[in-house]
Amino acid sequence: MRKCSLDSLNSVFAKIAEAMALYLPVDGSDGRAVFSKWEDGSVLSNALNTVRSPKDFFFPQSEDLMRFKTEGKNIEIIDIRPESEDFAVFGVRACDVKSFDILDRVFLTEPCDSYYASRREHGVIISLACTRPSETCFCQAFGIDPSTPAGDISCFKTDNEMYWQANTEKGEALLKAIESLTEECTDEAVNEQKEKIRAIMKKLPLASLTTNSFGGGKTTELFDRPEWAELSEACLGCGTCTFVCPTCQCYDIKDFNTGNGVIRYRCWDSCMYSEFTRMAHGNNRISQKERFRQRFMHKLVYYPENNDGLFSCVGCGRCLSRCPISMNIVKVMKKLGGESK
Amino acid sequence: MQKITKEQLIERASALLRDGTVNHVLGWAQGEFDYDITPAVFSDESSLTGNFVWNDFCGANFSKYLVSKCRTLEGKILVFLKPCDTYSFNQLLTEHRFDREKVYAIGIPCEGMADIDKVKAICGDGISSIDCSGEKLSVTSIYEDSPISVNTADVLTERCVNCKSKKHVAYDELLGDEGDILDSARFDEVAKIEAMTPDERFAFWQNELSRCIRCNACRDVCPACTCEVCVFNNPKSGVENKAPANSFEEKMFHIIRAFHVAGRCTDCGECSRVCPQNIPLHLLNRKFIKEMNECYGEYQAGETVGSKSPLTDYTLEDLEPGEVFDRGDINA
Amino acid sequence: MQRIGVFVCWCGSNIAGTVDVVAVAEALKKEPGVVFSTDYQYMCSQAGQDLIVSSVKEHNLTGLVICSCSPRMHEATFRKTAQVAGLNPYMVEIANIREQCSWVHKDMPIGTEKAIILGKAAVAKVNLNAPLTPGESPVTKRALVIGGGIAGIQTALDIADAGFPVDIVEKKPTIGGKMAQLDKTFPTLDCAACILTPKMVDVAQHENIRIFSYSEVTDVKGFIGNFDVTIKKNARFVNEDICTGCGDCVTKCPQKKVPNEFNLGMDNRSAIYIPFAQAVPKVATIDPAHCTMLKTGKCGVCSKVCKANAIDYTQKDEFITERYGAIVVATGFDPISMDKFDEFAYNQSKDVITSLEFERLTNAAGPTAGKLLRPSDGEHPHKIVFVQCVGSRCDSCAEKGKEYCSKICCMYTAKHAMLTRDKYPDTEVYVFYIDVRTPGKNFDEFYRRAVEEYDVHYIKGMVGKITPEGKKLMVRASDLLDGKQLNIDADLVVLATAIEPDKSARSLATMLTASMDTNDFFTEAHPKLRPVESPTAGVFLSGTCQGPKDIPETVSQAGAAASKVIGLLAKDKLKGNPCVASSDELMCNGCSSCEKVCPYGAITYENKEFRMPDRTTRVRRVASVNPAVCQGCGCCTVTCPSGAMDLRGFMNEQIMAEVDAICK
Amino acid sequence: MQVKEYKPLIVAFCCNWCSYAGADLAGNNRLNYPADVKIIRVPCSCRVNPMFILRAFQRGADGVILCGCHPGDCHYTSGNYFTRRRMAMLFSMLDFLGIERERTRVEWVSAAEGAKFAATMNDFVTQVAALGENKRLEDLRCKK
Amino acid sequence: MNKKYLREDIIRMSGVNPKKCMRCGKCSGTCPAYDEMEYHPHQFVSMVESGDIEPLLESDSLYRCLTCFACVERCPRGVEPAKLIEAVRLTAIRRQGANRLTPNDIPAMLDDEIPQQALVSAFRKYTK
Repeated sequence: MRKCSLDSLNSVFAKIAEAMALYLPVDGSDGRAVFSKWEDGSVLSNALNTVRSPKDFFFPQSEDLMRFKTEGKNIEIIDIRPESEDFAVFGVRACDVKSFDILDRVFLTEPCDSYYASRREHGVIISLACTRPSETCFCQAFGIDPSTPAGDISCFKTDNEMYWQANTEKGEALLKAIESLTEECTDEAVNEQKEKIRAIMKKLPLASLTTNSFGGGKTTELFDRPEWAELSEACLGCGTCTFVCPTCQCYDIKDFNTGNGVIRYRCWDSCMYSEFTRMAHGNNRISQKERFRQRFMHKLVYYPENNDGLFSCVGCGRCLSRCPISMNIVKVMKKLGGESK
Repeated sequence: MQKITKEQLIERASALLRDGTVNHVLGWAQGEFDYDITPAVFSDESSLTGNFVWNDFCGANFSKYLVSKCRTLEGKILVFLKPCDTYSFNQLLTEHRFDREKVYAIGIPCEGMADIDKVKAICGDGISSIDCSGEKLSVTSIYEDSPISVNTADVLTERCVNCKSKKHVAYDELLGDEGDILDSARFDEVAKIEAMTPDERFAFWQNELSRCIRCNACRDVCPACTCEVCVFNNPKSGVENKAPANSFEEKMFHIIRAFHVAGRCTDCGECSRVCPQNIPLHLLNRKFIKEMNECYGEYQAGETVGSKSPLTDYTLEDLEPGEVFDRGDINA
Repeated sequence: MQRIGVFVCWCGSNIAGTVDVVAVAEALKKEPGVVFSTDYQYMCSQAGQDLIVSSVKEHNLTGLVICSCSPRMHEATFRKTAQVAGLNPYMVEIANIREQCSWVHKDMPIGTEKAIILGKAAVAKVNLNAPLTPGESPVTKRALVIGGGIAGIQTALDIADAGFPVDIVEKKPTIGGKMAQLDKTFPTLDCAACILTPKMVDVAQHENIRIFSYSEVTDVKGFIGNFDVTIKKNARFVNEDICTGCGDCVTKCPQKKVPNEFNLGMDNRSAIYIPFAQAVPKVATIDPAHCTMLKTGKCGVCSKVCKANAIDYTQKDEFITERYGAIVVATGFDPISMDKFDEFAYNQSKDVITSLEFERLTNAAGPTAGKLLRPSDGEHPHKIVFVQCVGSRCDSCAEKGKEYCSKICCMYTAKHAMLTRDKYPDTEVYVFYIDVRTPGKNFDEFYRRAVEEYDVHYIKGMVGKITPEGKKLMVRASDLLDGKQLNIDADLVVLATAIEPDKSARSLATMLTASMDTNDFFTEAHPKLRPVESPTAGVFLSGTCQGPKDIPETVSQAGAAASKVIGLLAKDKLKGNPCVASSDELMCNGCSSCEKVCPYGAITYENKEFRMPDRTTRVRRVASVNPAVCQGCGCCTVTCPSGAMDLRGFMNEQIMAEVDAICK
Repeated sequence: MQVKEYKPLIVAFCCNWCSYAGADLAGNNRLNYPADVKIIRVPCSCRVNPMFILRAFQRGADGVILCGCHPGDCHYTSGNYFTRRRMAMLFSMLDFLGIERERTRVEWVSAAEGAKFAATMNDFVTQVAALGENKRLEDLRCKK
Repeated sequence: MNKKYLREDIIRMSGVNPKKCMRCGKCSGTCPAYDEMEYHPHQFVSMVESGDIEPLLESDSLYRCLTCFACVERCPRGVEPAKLIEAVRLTAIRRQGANRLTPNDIPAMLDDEIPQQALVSAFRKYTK
C-alpha cells in the first residue's frame, strides 16, 4: 500500500494525466458532481457520488459504430471506430465498481461487444472508498462493502492522506508510474477507516434491506403479484432511472442519414419507454405496469437467474434521488417482501 | 410548514369517499424518507390513513395524471390541486384532455415546496428524517447528534421562490384560504440571460444543455405534453431519437419541446423540478411566455378554460419578426 | 421504392444557355430511385411530352421529375402528361431551373451546380410522393347574387335564363342600384330608367329569381358548391306578400320630413316610403328611425289607410339560411365623401354638388322634376363649372382621395356638359380637366361633340379653390395652356367625385374569405385571365366591386360572371384540390389547436372508438378535416404539437427530404 | 489543398402564391441573386414548421429565410399572420440560445415584387456571408 | 454650377419629387399670387423637373411666392410646390452670396401698417 498527502494529490493526478486521460468527479457548474477530464487545478469533489455513473466511459450514451456510403447501387462500409487510448477513471465508488462485473457479463461474453471490450481493456478503474454514505445507499444489500472497493486500484481517503492499493496488473503499472510521488505505508490507517465506515453502514436507514425474496427462480412467484399495479401507478415512463443507473445496459441501434451517407450508431434505450423493443406487431409490453415490472424483474430475477445469482443492482441510490416521482427499486423490494429482521 | 394539515386533507377525502362523492383519491404517498413522496391513487380510507402524506415535499402536479386516470379508473376521482396545479388543470380542460365530470377538484393552499437538493446542500447526505410541522424544517441526520434547523425560505424550489399565484383558478371545493395572484420576479432570470452577449448566451446554454441525458423526464412530467405520440418518439417526424447524439440534438430537443408547449405552458415548473441534471428548463418556457406577454399582451395559459393561446391567434398589427428584436422595452 | 424518370428541359437556350443540361441529367441519374434520366429541347412541346409518355412505358416509371420552367407555368401540363402515361398526376415534381436558376445566374458551372441540387430536391420529394385523388363534392344548383344593381341584375338574369335558381340580396328596399338614379347614359344618351326598369321587371317576374330586398348577408360558411349563407331580412314593417304598392300609406304618412336618400337628400320623403315609382319590389318600407308609431307607439295612420292590411309594426328581422353553389359579389360603388376637400366648399354651399346629385337634378323623376335649378334658391344657373378628377388620382400620402382613376367621370362630365348646353343653350359651361380619358367605343367622338357642337369650354387645369360669394361661387383655377389664372363667378359647380367600393364590401370579403386590394376592391383570381373570379373558389365578381367600370363594361362583366357560374352549376360534382390536410387519428389528441387556426373551418372533432396497444378500446376525441373545405394552406400542421396533422402533397417528410437534398 | 471560397448555403421557403411567384418574376426580369439561395416551395408561409428550419441548419444551411405574402394579402387570408407570430417567437428563442439572429429572416414578397425578391436575397446572402459558417446550430455528423 | 447638379441639389434641399406631378395645375389654380408671378407654381415643378432652372433663378417670381402653402395643401399628388420654390429661392440667395435683406434695410421700410410677422417672414425669405 502506498500513500500521498492530499496536498500533493494534484501533482499525482498530473503525473497520471501525462500517461493517459484521467477522469475524476469534480463539482459541476450546477453544484452537482460530474466526472470530467482532469486539467491542472481540477479539484476532486467531496460529493458521495456523481449523477451519471462511470458506466458512461465504457458504454457511452451514444456511440457511432460505422458509416455507410452509397452511390448508385454500391454500398461502402466505413469503420469509423477511433483508436482506443488508455484512460483512467478516478473516484469510482464500490457500488459503481461492482457495476462493471454486471456489465462485463453482458458485453464480454460471446458474442463479445468489441466496442465495450476495447474500452475496458484501455481503461483503468481507480476506486475510492466511501467516507460518508448517504441515506439512499443500499449497496450492502448486494454484498458490497463500500469501505473496501475493488477496481484496478483502490483508494482510501483519510483526513490528510490518500492511500493507494493496486489490485491488478494494470493497477500495479499505474502505481509504478506515480511511485515517485507516493510513499510505501502500512494499511493501519485504512483499516481503522474501514471499521468506521462499516459502523456507519449499520446505521443507514436502508441497512435492513435484503434480497432474500429475489433471485433466480422467482419468476412465477413474483411476476403476477398484484402490487405491481400500485407500484407502477405513478410511473411517468421517463428514462431517468435507467440513464443514471450504472448497470442498465440496454441500447438501440439506429441509422442516421446525414445526407452524405449513413451513420450507424447505438444509444442507450430504456425499458421504461413505450417504444422499447417495439416489433413489427407492436409492443410486447403494452402498459407502463409491464414495462415497470420488466425493469425490476430484470434486475432482481432474470439477471441473477442467468448470472449465477448476481443481482444487476448495486445499490448506488441514484434512482432513489433522481426519480421524478420517487418510485424506486427499494420501494419495490420492500413492497414485494425485501425487508427482514 | 403548510397551513393546511395532512389530517385535514385525509378527513375531507375520507368523508368524500364515505359519502360516495368520489371513488378514488389522487394524493401523495409516504416514501422511505420524508422527502421521497410518490403520487398515488387511494381508493379506501385505510390506505389514506396509512399512507397519505402532505408536507413540504409534495411537489408533484397531479393535473396530468387525470388524463390517464380518467381513462383507467372507474368512478369519480378526487384530486388535490395546489394553486399552480389549477392552471395546468384548466389548460388540460381547454385541450379536452380529460373528462371534467369524472373529477372532483379540491383546491388546497400551498406555502411553497422544498427542494431536497437544497436541503442536502445545507445538511449533507445521511438524512434520516425531516420534520416539516414547525416554522422551520427540522432535519435529522445520521451524522449529527441533534436535528439541524433549516429555514424553509432557504430551500424552496425555484418555482416556489418565484411563485406566480397563490390563487386557485379552478376547483369544486376550496380548503383553507384563497390567495392572490402574485407579482413574481419570475422573468428576472430570463432578462439576465437576455442581457448577456450572444456569445455568453451561447456558452451558458451550451453548458446547461450539454448535460441533458434525454431521459425525457421533463416531457413526461409536463402537463402540456399529453400527445398520444410525441414527435420525439415518432420515427416519421424526422426528429425522433433516444439520445442527444450531439450538441445540435440537445438544442433541437429543447427548442422544439419549448416551442410545442409555447402558449400552452402554464409555467408550473415541473420540468425543472424533475430534471436529474439540474438544467433550468423553465427558463426556455419562460422566455416564450415573457416574449409573448410583451409582444402580444399578457396571457396566462390555464387562467381560463377555452382561451386562445397567442400562437393560435393574431392581430393585424403584430410586430414583424425583425421588429421583435428591436422593440426595446415596449412595456417601459 | 419509386422508379423515377428525370427529364431535363433545355427550354431552347433559356435553360441550356446557363445550365449544362446534359450534366444535370447525368448527375441526377445517380440519385436514389432514379432509373432514367434524359434531356430534351422543349419538354413542354408535344414531342417532349411524347418522350415522357414513351419513357414511362419503356422504363416502367412510377414518378417523374421535370427540370424545367416554374411549376406555375407548366405543372398542370406535365401532370396531364403523367396522366396520359398512366401515372397519377401528383407523381410529378418540377425542379424550377429556369426562373429560379438559369435566368438569375450567369455562370454556367454555378447554374449547373444549382440545377443539379434543385433536381435532387425534386427527386427526394418524388421518392416520398403518393398518388393523390381529388375528393368530390356535390354542387348545390342555386346561385346567390349579392347586390341588386345593374351588375347583379344582369348576372341574375343570365344565370336564371340558363335554368338555375338565383337569389338576389339587396340591402336597399329596391333593386336597381346606382343606375336607377342616373338620368341619361353615355355615349348614346338613352335614358337610364328606360333601359334599366324593364330589366328590373324581368327580374321580378322571372320564375328562377327570388329577391331579398332590404336584406343583408350576415354569415357565409362552406365552400364552392356548398355555401351556407345566412341572410338577414331587415324588418320593413310591411308584409311584402300583401302590399300592393298602391302608395296610399306614403301619401297619408304625417311624417314627411325625412331626407330622401334616393335623391341624395335634395328633397324629402315620408317615413313610410317607396324609393321610386318603378321600384322592385314595389312595396312600401317603414323607416324605423323616423316612424312616429315605431318610435312612440302613437300614430298608426299607414295601418289605418292600408286596404291590404299589409302594415305590421311588430315585424322582426328575419334570418334565412340557404345553401348555394356559387356566390356572385356585385356590391357596387359609392361616391367618396367630400368632407376632406375644403377647397371645393362642398359643405359650405348647396350649389356645389356632386355629379350624382347633378344626375338627380336633371332627372325628370328627380327633386326638380328635371329642371336644372340651383339647390340653394331654385334659380336657373347660367354659368356652370364642372371639375373633374375630384378625389381621383390622388397620391396615397395625400390621404384625401383615391390613388386610382375612377374611369367614368370624363364621360359622364362630357354628358352633363352636353345635356346642359342642349337643354339650356343660354348656359355657359366650363369643364376643368387634367386629362380627358375617352377610350371606348364612340367615347372620344362623344367628347369631341361636346366641345365642337355644344361649345363646352374645356380648360386644361385644375380648380384650386371655390369661394362662395353672395349668390355666386368664385372658382379660381388655372388654365395651363393659356398660362393664366381664371376666376369664374359660377352659379353652380359640379364635382366629378371619385368612386369607391361600397362600405359593406370589406366585411363581406371577410365572410367570404375573398381577398381585397388596399382600396377595398375585390381582387380577381388573375388580373388578365380570370377577371371575374375571386381567388376564393366559387366566389365571382360582377361590376364595380372589382374596380371602376361604366355600364357597358359592368354588364359585360356581369354576363361573364354569370357564364362562369352557369359553368359551375352545370356540374353535378366538383373535384377538389387533393393537396389537403389530414389528421392521423392514432396520433391526434384532440387538443383543438388546429381548429383554432384553420381559416376555413375545415376541421371538426368527433369521438371515435380506438383499439389501444394494451388491447382495450377507448373513445377518443380526434380531429377530422373536410377535404372539400380545406384549401391546403398547412397552418394546422405546424400548430399540431404531435405532428398528427400533415398536408398531402407537402408532407413534413417531403419538405424535410427537400431540405436534406438541398443541404447535403 | 486549395482553400475554397466560403459560400453560404441559404434555404428559402417561399409561399406558392406570392413569394414563389415573386422569385419567378425576378427570373423573368433576369434580376441576379447568388446561386447560394435554394428555394423550397410551400403552399403558404404558415406551412413552415420550426422543425424544417432547424433541420436546414442541422444539415448545413448557413441561413434560412421565409418569404410569404404581405400581411393582409395571404392567399389563405390569415396564414402569414400565424407565421409572423411563430417565427417571431422561434427566432427570439434562437437568439436567446445565442444563435446569431442574422441567420434567420422573414420577408414579405408579393408576386409583383421580383426586384424585392432579388434585392432581399442579395442582402440576406451578404448578411449571412458576413457571419461565416453556421457553427452554433450545426450537426457535425452532417459535415462533408 | 452645372444644370444636373443644380436640379439634384434643389430636389434634395426641398425633399420634393417633381416626378410625382401629374400636370393638373391645381397649385396654380389655387395660388393667390398667381398674377404677380412670371412663372407659376406648376411651372416651377415642371421646369425644375426638366432642369430648366436658370430662368427661375433670374425671375422675380421667386420672391412673389407668399409661401402660404395652399398649393402644398391642395396638391392631389403630394408634390409640395411651395417647398420647391423655397429651395429655388435659397439657391438664388446662396448664389448671390449675399442676403437680399439686411437688418439695416429695415428702418426705412417700417411703417405702422406692417405687422411684426411680415418682417419675420421677410427675413426668413430674403436672408440665408
